[in-house]
Amino acid sequence: GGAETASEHPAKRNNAETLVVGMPGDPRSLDPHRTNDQPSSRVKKQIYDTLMYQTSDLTVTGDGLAESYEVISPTEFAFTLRQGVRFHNGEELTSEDVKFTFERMRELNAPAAFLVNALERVEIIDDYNFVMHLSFPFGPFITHLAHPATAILNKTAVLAAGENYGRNPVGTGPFSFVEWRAGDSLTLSRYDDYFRGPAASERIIFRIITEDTQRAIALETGEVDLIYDVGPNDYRDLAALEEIKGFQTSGLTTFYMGFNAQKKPFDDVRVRQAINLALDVEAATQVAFRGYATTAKGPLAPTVQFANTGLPGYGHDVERAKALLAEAGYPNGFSTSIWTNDNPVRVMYAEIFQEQLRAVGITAGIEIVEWAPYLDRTARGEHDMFMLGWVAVTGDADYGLYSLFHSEEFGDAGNRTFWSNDEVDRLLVEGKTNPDPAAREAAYLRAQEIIFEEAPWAFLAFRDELNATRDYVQGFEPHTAGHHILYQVYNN
Amino acid sequence: MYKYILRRVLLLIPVMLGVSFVVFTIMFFTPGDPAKLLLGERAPESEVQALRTQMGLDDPFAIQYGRFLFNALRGDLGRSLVTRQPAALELVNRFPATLQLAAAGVLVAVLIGIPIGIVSATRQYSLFDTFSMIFALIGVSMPNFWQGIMMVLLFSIMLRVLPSSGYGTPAHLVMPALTIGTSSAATITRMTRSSMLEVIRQDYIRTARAKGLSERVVINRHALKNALIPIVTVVGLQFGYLLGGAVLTETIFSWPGVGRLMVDAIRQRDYPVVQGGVLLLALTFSIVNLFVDILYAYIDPRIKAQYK
Amino acid sequence: MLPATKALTAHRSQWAEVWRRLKQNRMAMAGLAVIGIIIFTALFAEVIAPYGYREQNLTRIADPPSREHLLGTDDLGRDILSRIIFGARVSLQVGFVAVSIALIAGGTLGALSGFYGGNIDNVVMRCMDVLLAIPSILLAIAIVSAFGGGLVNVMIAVGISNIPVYARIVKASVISIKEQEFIEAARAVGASDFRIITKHILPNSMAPIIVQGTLGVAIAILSAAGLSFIGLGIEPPTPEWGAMLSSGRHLIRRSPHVATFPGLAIVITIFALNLLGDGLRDALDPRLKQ
Amino acid sequence: MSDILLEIKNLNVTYSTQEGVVQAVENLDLQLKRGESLGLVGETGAGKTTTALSIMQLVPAPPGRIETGEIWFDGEDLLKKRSEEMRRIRGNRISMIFQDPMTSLNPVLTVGFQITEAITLHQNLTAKQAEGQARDMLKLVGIPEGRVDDYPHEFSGGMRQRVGIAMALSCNPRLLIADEPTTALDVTIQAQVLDLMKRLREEFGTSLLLITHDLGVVAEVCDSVAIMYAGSVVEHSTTPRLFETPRHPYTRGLFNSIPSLDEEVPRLKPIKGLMPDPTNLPSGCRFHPRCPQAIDLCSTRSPAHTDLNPEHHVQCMIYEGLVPGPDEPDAGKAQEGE
Amino acid sequence: MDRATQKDPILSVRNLRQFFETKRGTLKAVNDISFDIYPGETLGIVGESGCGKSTTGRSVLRLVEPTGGNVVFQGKEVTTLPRREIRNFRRDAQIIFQDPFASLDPRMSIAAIIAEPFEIFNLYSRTERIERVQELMSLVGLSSRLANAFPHELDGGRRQRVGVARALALDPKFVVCDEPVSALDVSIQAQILNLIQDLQDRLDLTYMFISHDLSVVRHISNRVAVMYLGKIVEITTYHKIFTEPRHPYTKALLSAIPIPKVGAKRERIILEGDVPSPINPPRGCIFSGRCPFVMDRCKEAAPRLHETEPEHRVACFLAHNETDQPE
Ligand SMILES: Nc1ncnc2c1ncn2[C@@H]1O[C@H](COP(=O)(O)OP(=O)(O)OP(=O)(O)O)[C@@H](O)[C@H]1O
Ligand SMILES: Nc1ncnc2c1ncn2[C@@H]1O[C@H](COP(=O)(O)OP(=O)(O)OP(=O)(O)O)[C@@H](O)[C@H]1O
Ligand SMILES: [Mg+2]
Ligand SMILES: [Mg+2]
Repeated sequence: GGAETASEHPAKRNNAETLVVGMPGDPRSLDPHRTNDQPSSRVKKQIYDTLMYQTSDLTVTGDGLAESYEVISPTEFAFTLRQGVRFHNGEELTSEDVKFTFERMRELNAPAAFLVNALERVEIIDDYNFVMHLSFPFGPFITHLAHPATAILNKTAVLAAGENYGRNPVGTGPFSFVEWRAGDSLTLSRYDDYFRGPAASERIIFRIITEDTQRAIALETGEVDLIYDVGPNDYRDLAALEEIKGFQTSGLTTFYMGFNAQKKPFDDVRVRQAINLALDVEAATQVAFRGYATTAKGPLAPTVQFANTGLPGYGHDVERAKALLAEAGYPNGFSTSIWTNDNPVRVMYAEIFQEQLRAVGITAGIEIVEWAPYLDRTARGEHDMFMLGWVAVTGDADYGLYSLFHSEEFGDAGNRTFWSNDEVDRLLVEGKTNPDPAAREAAYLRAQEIIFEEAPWAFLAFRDELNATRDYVQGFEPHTAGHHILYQVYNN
Repeated sequence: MYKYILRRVLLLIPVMLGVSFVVFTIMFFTPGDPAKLLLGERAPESEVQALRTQMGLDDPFAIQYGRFLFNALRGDLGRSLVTRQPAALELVNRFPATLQLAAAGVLVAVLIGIPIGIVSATRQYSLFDTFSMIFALIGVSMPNFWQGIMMVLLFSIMLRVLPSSGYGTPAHLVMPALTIGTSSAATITRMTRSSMLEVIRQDYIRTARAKGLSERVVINRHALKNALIPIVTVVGLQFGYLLGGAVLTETIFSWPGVGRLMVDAIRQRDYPVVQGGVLLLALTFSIVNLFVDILYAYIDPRIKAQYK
Repeated sequence: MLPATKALTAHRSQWAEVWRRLKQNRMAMAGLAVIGIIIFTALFAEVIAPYGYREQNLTRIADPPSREHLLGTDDLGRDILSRIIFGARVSLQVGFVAVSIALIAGGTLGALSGFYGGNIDNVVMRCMDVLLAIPSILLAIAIVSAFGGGLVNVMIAVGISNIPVYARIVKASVISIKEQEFIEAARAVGASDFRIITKHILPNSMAPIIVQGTLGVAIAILSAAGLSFIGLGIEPPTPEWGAMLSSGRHLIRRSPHVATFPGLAIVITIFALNLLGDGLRDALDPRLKQ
Repeated sequence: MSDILLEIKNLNVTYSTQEGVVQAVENLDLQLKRGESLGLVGETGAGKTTTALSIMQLVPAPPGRIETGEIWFDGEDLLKKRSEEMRRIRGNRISMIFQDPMTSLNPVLTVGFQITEAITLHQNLTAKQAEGQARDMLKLVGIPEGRVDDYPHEFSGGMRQRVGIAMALSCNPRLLIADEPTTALDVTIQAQVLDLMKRLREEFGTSLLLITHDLGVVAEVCDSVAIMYAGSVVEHSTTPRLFETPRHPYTRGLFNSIPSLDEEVPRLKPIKGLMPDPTNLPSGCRFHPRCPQAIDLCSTRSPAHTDLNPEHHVQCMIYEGLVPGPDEPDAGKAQEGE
Repeated sequence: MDRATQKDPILSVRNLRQFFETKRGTLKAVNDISFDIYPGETLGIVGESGCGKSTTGRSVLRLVEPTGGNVVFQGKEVTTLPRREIRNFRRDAQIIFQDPFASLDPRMSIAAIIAEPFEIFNLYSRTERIERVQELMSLVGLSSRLANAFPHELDGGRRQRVGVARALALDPKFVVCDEPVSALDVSIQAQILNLIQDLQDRLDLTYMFISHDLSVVRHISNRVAVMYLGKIVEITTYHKIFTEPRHPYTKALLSAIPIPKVGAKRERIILEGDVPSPINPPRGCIFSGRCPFVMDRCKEAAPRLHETEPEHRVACFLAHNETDQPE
């Protein structure tokens, strides 16, 4: 039934049937081919299923819509669909839907299409069997099929809704879409014919509460049962409360300060290393994240597959930094600027670094640029140093390295440092295309060593994911990439 | 009178054209490429370019503006670049919340402002006058977002009587309405007070007293109605201001209003929503003011005579 | 020296009278005193502030008020008192410059349209209607988005969005003054339009302008703070009160002082400006004279 | 029942302003007989309006304050009345018409309502009856009764003043105070209104206190005249007597200041100087700085009341025999310096 | 009073019209009036409020642009003067305003107000200006210590003296006095009237003296024009207007004035109704709606301003000869 809606929930609640989730951002669209933003993904995760299933700790299992798959060749995968899976509109899932989904994804130029751009075509064998043909061998292909952006859509429903599909999603997931009040809340209700069995809660209401503090307060007062992305300051306060359960987990996000490696003086590796040494990243991270982060020693968070955890890190050494600068010809430092968008954490880092760089004679102005022009202008290389983060959403090193460091990916594609290294280029391609995990690992470890040495970035931090629930909430297990699975979650 | 209303309604057309032009111009010069935002950071340049061409973003200003106007006149504001929904629908979804908040805010402001204004005018320089002005001024002096946070601390956390954020029930409306209402209250108090002081000095008030009317009747029947014109004006202006100016309050309380949508749209370069939204707010503002002008005529027969 | 000498040139006016009346308004004088103190601290911030506004101490984040840090420290371990003192400079500057921009542009437009009426008036006022119909905070946000943040742009944005207010006020007062006999008297002795506007009309329309200006400074400070809240404000580490408040809002539960003191600084300043503005309104308006 | 309707004794009214305390009315004595019309004449700031407002007890307070005095009306001291009692007298037994017809009617209420309001307040009439009476009153002052539902702005100045008269007379008051009722009107309209007032007064038997600065109006309308200067009545007599034999130097000066319609005077002989500063009145006789007969004594001693005869009172030391009188009736230098 | 009729007029007004466009239609404030003023004389203009007296004065001085007609001042056409020459015209023709409170800029000191014309015309050196201001102030009877005072510190009589001094600063030959005493009390009014008269004798001025008060006009004028609803209805010498008024309106006006004499019994003519609106003036004779002697023809045609005898012109059929043709 859909009579009860978001607006009717009382201020204080412990409603066993309805799980209320506080979320910082408004989803943009529930059409996976239209957007690939985190808030949307978090909802889509409950409505749709993917061919492959990824557990909360990013292990990819064969537990998805595909019952099994078989590697025919590095570029050919044969899949068998689970039988009897029904979409929320009652239709049964068939190969046709799969084919339709991936074709539409390409056609619409979906923001996440790059995930499967190796896919050339889907060949239907019968209703439950199809073969995926790749145009080149692509290591993380199977992993990518677990990403919510590659969820399988229902052809009929999509064609029927047309442009408005984003507000009328139909999936095979544990919850079906009920209502969306833009800017306020989004309601899902349990899909009783879910192929894994009905979900634990009858209803989920996502409430959009943009302010961190307000979200925390809503949890504290019991207006919501579960909140995502708790602010570090609030987390400390909440964790102290008895009726709140906090979840602090390692995430996939890397924070870094990039250098424009083609611009003086950052074209000199000594300058880049000197800055890495001049910064007290440890202290800054402690302040910026209130301790809810790990100081980065390399480009990949330890949770990412093939992360090189053996890198030594630069440490804080002002004297060496000065020496290096002198060696590079800047004994008295120089003037430069740090760009950032208005993300408070990045601004904080920038402010701290501004002070720390002063100690080695570098005068850095801070320039805050709005997000859209920030991306544009850093892509054009107008900057000196810039603050940015990267989420290796798939949990795979390819995602976490290729577009950031490969020389083909200059500018918009992701490499805003314009740093290039032939060997790294080669290693990244190797890692991307070699289906052999061991070979991939070797390539990525080496690549990370070089990146560390060459320092196109100042490596800053890997942010912890902070989530919290009321104590009566059962079954919540944070997903490393943030697409928390609510199938098993319920109010006790 | 009807002719006057008609003329005023027709006058809205150039104003709306002007509004669309201003907004279009500002957005035109705003850096940030919607095509790129749409396709995501990773889209190849060629695709971005193709989309730009398809969206007509490379056309000269005049052509783009002309196209926008042409479509807008047919009631088509385009689709949101972010959500792919028709921009008009996005706005219509958010509009009730905005209206609700603005109306409640104005109500709060009026309920606080007018009585205080009247009493402090009739007791000019009394202790009550002083204190109520201080009270009203504190309301206007507090930055909305700060006041909002403080109220949440008080009402949601300490007293636990009101929901801290959200939209839907009357209880949800209380704090946002108080937050914006108190900042408008001072303006209304001020206007009521000075308008009443002005009216109380008038000869006809002396005439009313000379008839032997009680002070209450003199104030309520004779003074207030005359003082109402400038008050109604500021109330109208405040309402207009609250329509789009409640951005910060909406943010604090996660209020799903147009203001917040607009800020997001501006920042995401969601041109259709920005243009449509500003047009909607401007139109509402103008209509409210038109309404105020018509109200004048009902309050003041002299003005009605002018419209004839 | 003949007594007329001074008077011939010095257009001293009834400001003395206004000042006398203002002096009797205790609330307004309190407001003026507070503004005076704030301006003073802003001017001599380097001398008065106990610390530099950018001096960080990463080991003392969000410390509560103590003897070393009278108002505590902020999220980067900077002395809040010092930042408030330096911030007065920024906030007042934003307020006054934004109002000046609005006043000069709006005032000129209002004066022209009030004085000449007719088509000039029509065109100017329709343009003002347009600007007025666009919610000013959104206009400011859009302008800052288009031209970037930073002190100068914020001031311009807040200024532009307030132009119609001043245009209307100046127009209204120009119209009422234009009708007065002394304008005709000036014309009768051969004064040019320019002389009439600059020597007679503008000086006489100062009263409502000054009042609105005073209140406008308050509004501009709040607007700039609002922009900071949205993240479109002035670059760090420049201590702008709104930005300080907004960055402290995450600490409101455990370290409320970080947001509270800058908030109080705004409240006190706006309050004082309002008191002064109200007082000026009373002092300048002879009809309100008791 | 005495034939004196209104008697003001030793009235003192002050306003405290930022410039200082204004002695608006000072030791004022005044009598008005039943059925009589008394003209109160004086220049701007003499205190005429204040006197009238004191009778009505509508002196704006603050800043105004009735310091001392008695105002006897129909055997009762009005100054001893509670405000509620006074309200019942206002608009009922005493009513008032104000100077400016353009501003003394409420612009947002119909004239009918404004008249009816006073009637229903003071008389036990149903709304219907009251409205009927309002229509009658309008007819009486020469306004078509069909215009009861019109608003003041739809009337001309003269008509508005008639509405004011209708309103004032609607409860058949004992005393009508008219504060410069025709000053704002054109002469031809003034003639109409004065004519109407005279007629109605006779019809209703109302006593009239007519405040004016126009001696011509007084001559036409009033039975007796009181001349006010700087807050006090300096001369009071029947109209014919005062016009024929003005005694106080100020009264004489007034007559000399007026250009005449039927006599040719090449030059006027104005009173020298200006009205005194009300916050800083001259000592002794308030008029002495402008008085052609003044001697040193005038600046030190205040003149007392002198009854020249039962109907003619004057406050001047000439008539106390302390100061030599004028050889020629008029003296006064023309062009005033400074 | 011995006006030299043989002299050429200093100011000659012909068919002057001044219309204003208002929301309700064209307001004919001054509708086709003609008159002459001769050097050294005072022409009084009387009429009720709104009849166009001030407008006449203002359009004669081109403070408003006349809608039609001619104004010739000292042989020069004023209505077509180019902008620059208007300034020179202003040196010869000045105005004193009715309201001494509104006609002085409240933000200027007395000396600055009086010296403003010098500043505009760039006359005199600094010291000369100061001297000249002192001179003017003593001329109008203002103590020199008031030079630094501001208008609000002065009473009405003194303010009006400042207005007079300003008008005289440029040594004009012709001054329009627009109700210069109507805002003043009688005793002050008499002082100012005397001043205005004395100045005329000393400086050889010509006045156009506007007032609604017939006794004032009579006192000060050589000739008097009576206006009604934008037209002159009667114009003659001061003597005749009181002894033998010919126009019914003039008669009514005279009879309406209360005379400060007890028992001054006159035959009173009380006019009915109000002055009609100058937007919709009555057809025919403008006075026909209120005229006690109205005839049928008055409602059809408007009588011309016709010379009934030397120095006396009247716009009324009753005063005209039978042969007179309506215009
Ligand atoms: N509300 C007030 N506050 C202060 N002073 C006042 C007030 N009302 C009157 N006065 C002063 O009291 C004195 C007498 O004023 P009042 O109005 O009684 O004079 P008036 O004879 O009626 O003059 P007018 O002819 O101008 O009406 C004046 O000096 C005036 O300035
Ligand atoms: N600038 C103007 N615009 C429109 N109408 C005007 C203007 N100036 C004067 N009038 C109108 O012209 C008519 C004549 O006005 P004018 O001021 O000349 O009259 P007046 O005889 O001087 O009256 P008063 O005695 O009141 O000064 C009036 O109806 C007035 O309303
Ligand atoms: Mg009075
Ligand atoms: Mg006039």
